[in-house]
Amino acid sequence: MSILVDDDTRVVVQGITGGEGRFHTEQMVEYGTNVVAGAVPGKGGEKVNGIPVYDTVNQAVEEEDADASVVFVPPAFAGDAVFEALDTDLDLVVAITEGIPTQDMAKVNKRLGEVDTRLLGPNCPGLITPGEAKLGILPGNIFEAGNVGLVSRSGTLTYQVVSNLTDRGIGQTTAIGIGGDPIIGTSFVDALELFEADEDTDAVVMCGEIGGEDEEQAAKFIAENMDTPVAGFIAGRTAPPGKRMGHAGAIVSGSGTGTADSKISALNDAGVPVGDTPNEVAEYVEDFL
Amino acid sequence: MSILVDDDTRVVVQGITGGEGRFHTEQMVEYGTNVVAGAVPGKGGEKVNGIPVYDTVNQAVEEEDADASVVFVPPAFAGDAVFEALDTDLDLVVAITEGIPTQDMAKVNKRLGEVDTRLLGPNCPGLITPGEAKLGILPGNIFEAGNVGLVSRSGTLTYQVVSNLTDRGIGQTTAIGIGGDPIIGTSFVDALELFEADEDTDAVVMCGEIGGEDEEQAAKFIAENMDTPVAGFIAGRTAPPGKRMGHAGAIVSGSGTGTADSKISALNDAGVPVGDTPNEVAEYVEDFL
Amino acid sequence: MKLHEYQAKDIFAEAGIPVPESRLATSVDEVMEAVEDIGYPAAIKAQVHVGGRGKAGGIKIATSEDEAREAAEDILGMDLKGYTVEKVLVESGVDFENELYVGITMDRGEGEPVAMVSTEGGVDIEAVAEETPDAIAREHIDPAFGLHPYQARKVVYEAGIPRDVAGDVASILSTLYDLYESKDAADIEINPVMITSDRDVVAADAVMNIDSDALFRHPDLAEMEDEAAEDELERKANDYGFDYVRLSGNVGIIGNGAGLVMTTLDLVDHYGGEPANFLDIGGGAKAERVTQALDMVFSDENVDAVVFNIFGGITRGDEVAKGINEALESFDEIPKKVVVRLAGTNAKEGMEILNTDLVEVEETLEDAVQRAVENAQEASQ
Amino acid sequence: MKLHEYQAKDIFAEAGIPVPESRLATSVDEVMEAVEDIGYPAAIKAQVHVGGRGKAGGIKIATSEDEAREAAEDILGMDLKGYTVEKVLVESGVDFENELYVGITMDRGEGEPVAMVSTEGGVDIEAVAEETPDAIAREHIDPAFGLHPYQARKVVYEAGIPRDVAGDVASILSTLYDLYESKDAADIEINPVMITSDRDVVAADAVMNIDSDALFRHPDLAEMEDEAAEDELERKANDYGFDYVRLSGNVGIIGNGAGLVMTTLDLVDHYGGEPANFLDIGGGAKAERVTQALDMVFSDENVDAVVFNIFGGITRGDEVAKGINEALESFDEIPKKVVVRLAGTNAKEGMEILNTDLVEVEETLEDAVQRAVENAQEASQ
Repeated sequence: MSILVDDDTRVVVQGITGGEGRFHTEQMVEYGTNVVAGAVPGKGGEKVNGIPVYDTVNQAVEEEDADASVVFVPPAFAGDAVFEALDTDLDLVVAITEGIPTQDMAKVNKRLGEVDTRLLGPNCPGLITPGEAKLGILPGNIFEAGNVGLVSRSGTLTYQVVSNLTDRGIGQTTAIGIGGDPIIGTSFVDALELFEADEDTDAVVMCGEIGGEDEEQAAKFIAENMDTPVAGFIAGRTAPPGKRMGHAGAIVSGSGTGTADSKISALNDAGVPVGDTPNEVAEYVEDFL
Repeated sequence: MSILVDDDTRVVVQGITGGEGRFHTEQMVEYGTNVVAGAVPGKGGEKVNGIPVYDTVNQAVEEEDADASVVFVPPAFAGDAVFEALDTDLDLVVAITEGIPTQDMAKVNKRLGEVDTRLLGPNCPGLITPGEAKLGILPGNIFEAGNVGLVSRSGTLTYQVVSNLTDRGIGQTTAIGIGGDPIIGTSFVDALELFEADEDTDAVVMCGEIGGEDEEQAAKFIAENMDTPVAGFIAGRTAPPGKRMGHAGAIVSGSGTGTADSKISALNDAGVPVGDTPNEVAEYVEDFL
Repeated sequence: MKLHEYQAKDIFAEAGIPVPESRLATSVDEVMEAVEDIGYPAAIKAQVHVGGRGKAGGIKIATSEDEAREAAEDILGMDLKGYTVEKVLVESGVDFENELYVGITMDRGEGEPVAMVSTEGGVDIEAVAEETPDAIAREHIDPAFGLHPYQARKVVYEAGIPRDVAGDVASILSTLYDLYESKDAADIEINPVMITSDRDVVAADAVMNIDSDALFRHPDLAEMEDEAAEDELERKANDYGFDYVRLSGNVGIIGNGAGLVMTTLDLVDHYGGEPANFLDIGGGAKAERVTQALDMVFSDENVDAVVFNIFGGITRGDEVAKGINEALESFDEIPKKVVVRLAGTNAKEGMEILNTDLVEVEETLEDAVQRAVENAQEASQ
Repeated sequence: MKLHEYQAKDIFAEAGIPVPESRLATSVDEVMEAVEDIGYPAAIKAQVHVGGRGKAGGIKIATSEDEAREAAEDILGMDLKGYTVEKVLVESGVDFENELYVGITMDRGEGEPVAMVSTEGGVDIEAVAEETPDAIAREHIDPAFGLHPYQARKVVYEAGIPRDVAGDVASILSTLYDLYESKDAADIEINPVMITSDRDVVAADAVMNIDSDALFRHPDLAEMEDEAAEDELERKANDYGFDYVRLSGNVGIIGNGAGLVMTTLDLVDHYGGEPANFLDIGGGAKAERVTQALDMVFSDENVDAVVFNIFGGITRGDEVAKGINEALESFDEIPKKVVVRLAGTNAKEGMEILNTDLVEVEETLEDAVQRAVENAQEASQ
């Protein structure tokens, strides 16, 4: 079992004719993902890797009965592409694109409150249900099917933790990168809720980082609503206050919230052990199982 | 009994310091309406007729625990005033103002879908529960408490029909002018639904006019959902096609819908007798009771 | 408020929508100068607020000097559905392969704007809408967000616009929406958008109506208002700011509130009379407005009798009565019999003030209308 | 991307927000010319991207020629928290009665902008926010509708702004939101808005940071970017377009992805070392980027050893390995020991390509970091 995607998920790739879109479509198909269509304005009627391309997402969804889309559209047009995807019957939209202007995302965020479609990202690696489907850019070969859910704000950190798990023979139900931007569609809490409801997920790993208060909210959610055990990791313990490190999330304001300490102690208070190294997180998970 | 307003309703008047606002506040108070506050930016702390004025609707609602507002703000600022009222805990906002730009109202309409507050109008005479309260500009003296609900797109036509009813000794539970603008907050169907649910309303009069399809929709609603008998009137039978007569609603497109004939036959098909004169409508109502 | 084609095209061109080269001309000489600049073929197009100008002979294509002169002489000064043509637009003829329709208007049922695109341009789009509604693709626009670029593309592809010009047409549609919103348009449309043999897109016509209620935000557009109306009386009503429509009968009608005035018309008809006009003096009318309204109906030579029907809400019966008295006292002899019916706010006070030497008074609407119809019948005999 | 006060004030002034008269000066002579025009008192204000300029001595008020010259000499060329002052704004001194705060920023928790107004202007607003949060009135803004006029009034009245200037302050706030939206600002604020003895409102300071991701929409603003950074290495990182932060340790760190690089820093600390920097080469880095990244850490004289940690998703291990080889082959002697750890996409291919004469290779993150920490300890002895 898994959450959000499996081998039945029918996927549209928005921006399939671009370099990234084309490369990762190949990778996704190779992994076994059921990519049924592409959508690129003006490219309707073409084919990429034998996959039919449509001018609009709507056409792609209607003609190919798609459930989810992955957005590889350049940042200047990505906000519009996400809006387009939200204006269809898709269940899930995964926005990989990095660098979407924040105010574009604020408008997308408003729209999300009006529709039933879920957005993952932007500026995220996507998600994978090992052995079934991956939507995004995660390197499929490091994942293995299993019983641990994983949710993370950072792409490469996810891979690191997954490889520590896989090395110990611990597989994953689904791994989700929620993205590190200021405004994202799916939060830690959203993902944890899904894992809690998934019968096959026996433990969850949550990789947070400094900045924002999402980890603190997640800790609250875990304490109040979760039976499934959770192990945590927080990146940025040594980041000096006031310095912006990479994506917008990773900034410490200098005040009490958003620091590594506040996140770690919130998680500990919720009964979540937080590893000092990614490997230590894998050890905690091993102990859970 | 009544719908929407009664003598407990606590009313804020937006634009209370203007000529219209001041005059009609006096009239409303004289009628017995419980006007508890005014709201005019920059006039906070003043009093009109002994009624305290606040700078914002929010302050007025919080300080005076108001339930409803009446908007007498000039058209250039009225859209903003309605937005302001919708951003509070008010149950009902009555917009009297005529001439609000249509695109301002389209935005208000979008907002209405996001809040629980009901809007009546704009460009409407308001509503009255005879003997209890009136919110708007209707001449109180022609109404009488009773058991007939009245809903109308036109102000003065409402008064005409009411006087025909009152002359026959038939009083009203509540009379509502929904306004003749292209975009309004409360439709015929909304008002009919409220009257149908009101135990004390034994019959309803609905005064429509040419243009739009609201009367056709109302006919459908009546046929499907109403036990309370309804009598109708449609103004504009003799209006030549393509001519705009007064407010935006009153235009016949020349096509099949929106004409007096299409409305009258839709109503007749729904079992609603439609009078040739306002007096005939009153006769139908007399027969119902 | 309607803009002329040439005014709308100026606005479109400034916003970046391609339009043909053109000049405005008010005389045959100016037309000839313009065609000399622009070359042949040239279209000579009457600038009047009338639909179906082409069919009515208001648009001619000239391929030579003689034809241009003939067209200019024919069109300038002609009567087009009641309007005298005083201006023509002289425009470079476009060599086109396809004609499309794009437009945006308010869908009052939904309370939001709707964009419409069709490959059936260059014809009466309302006829298309009625006969083959599927030939027009529609996309509703959330007024808070505006028209998203993807929506412009979506409706263009749905309409079946050829792929090689789809991007250009979508871009025109986006610009139209920007104008629709920024200029408070009620309707905005291009019919046709022409696709040339070079696969360029050109706005061959331009319709733009502005929401009159929003003109206060657009003084530049308000200045463009051309009050040339079908009828001198309607022009006068414009000056006075009345909602007025002239009709063919002989019973003059004055009232307050569109619904009540329409009802009065209906009753005139019901009692066997024929309405001469619709005249709504609006809410809160004071004495002066009443005088102006009486001036309007008395100026209409078709009118044989008048019914004055006021039900006061904002409008006060005593003010109306004062106005009626003032207006009528200025006459040596009252030109047409006036029946007055006052009800509602201060109606009693009004009735007391009314000079019954000058007017007839009735208490009910039905009686007032019947009496006016009788008066008209007597006067016309 | 940060704008200087003088740049933000130009934008504010153009949008109609009142600002004091001012001139930009880059020399003492220019300052003296400016004060002659502007008169006394005049404020001489360092234009550097540093908060708390006033306390740090970067702002002085001159009431005479002597004071102006002294201030100019003091401030121009001074070092302000690591930045050299090259420009000053010479501004007419405002005689004020009150100082207010107004600002707009993105509330990431809510995913929408928030407007903030306080009567406690002229001080560190973040301290106010922490100590007396109720002293700041807040109003969230629906990004689809923008800031409604009533909201500007509401937050201004809630903040307790004196009624006689409330309308003016609300109007400034509305203009600020227009700028926030139209210029894709990340933050925009005026601290303080001064109320003069004539009860005029004036923007005495101006802060405007632009969302770097949106600069493609604003080429005019992109041109204003002042790359004056604290540190030569950070300037270099800007040129290369890296996310780079210089720290105080001696272990140079290169990695891909902010989370993983931060984790590498944390592990360096965990194993007893001290990180010299944060350097994220981003997703999909090719050989050239890797060379630039190595150039960065080698240029840092504090660095004694380097750890290179790549977990490939988009980034391909073989490309990274190629870059490492190329960069290191150009040296006669490798300046600092480099430990490389490659994992993920094409990691195997990368490991095979790597020239192990030039670098040390480790398979796990923990081992790689530990080895680099040891290398650094050895090198620094």
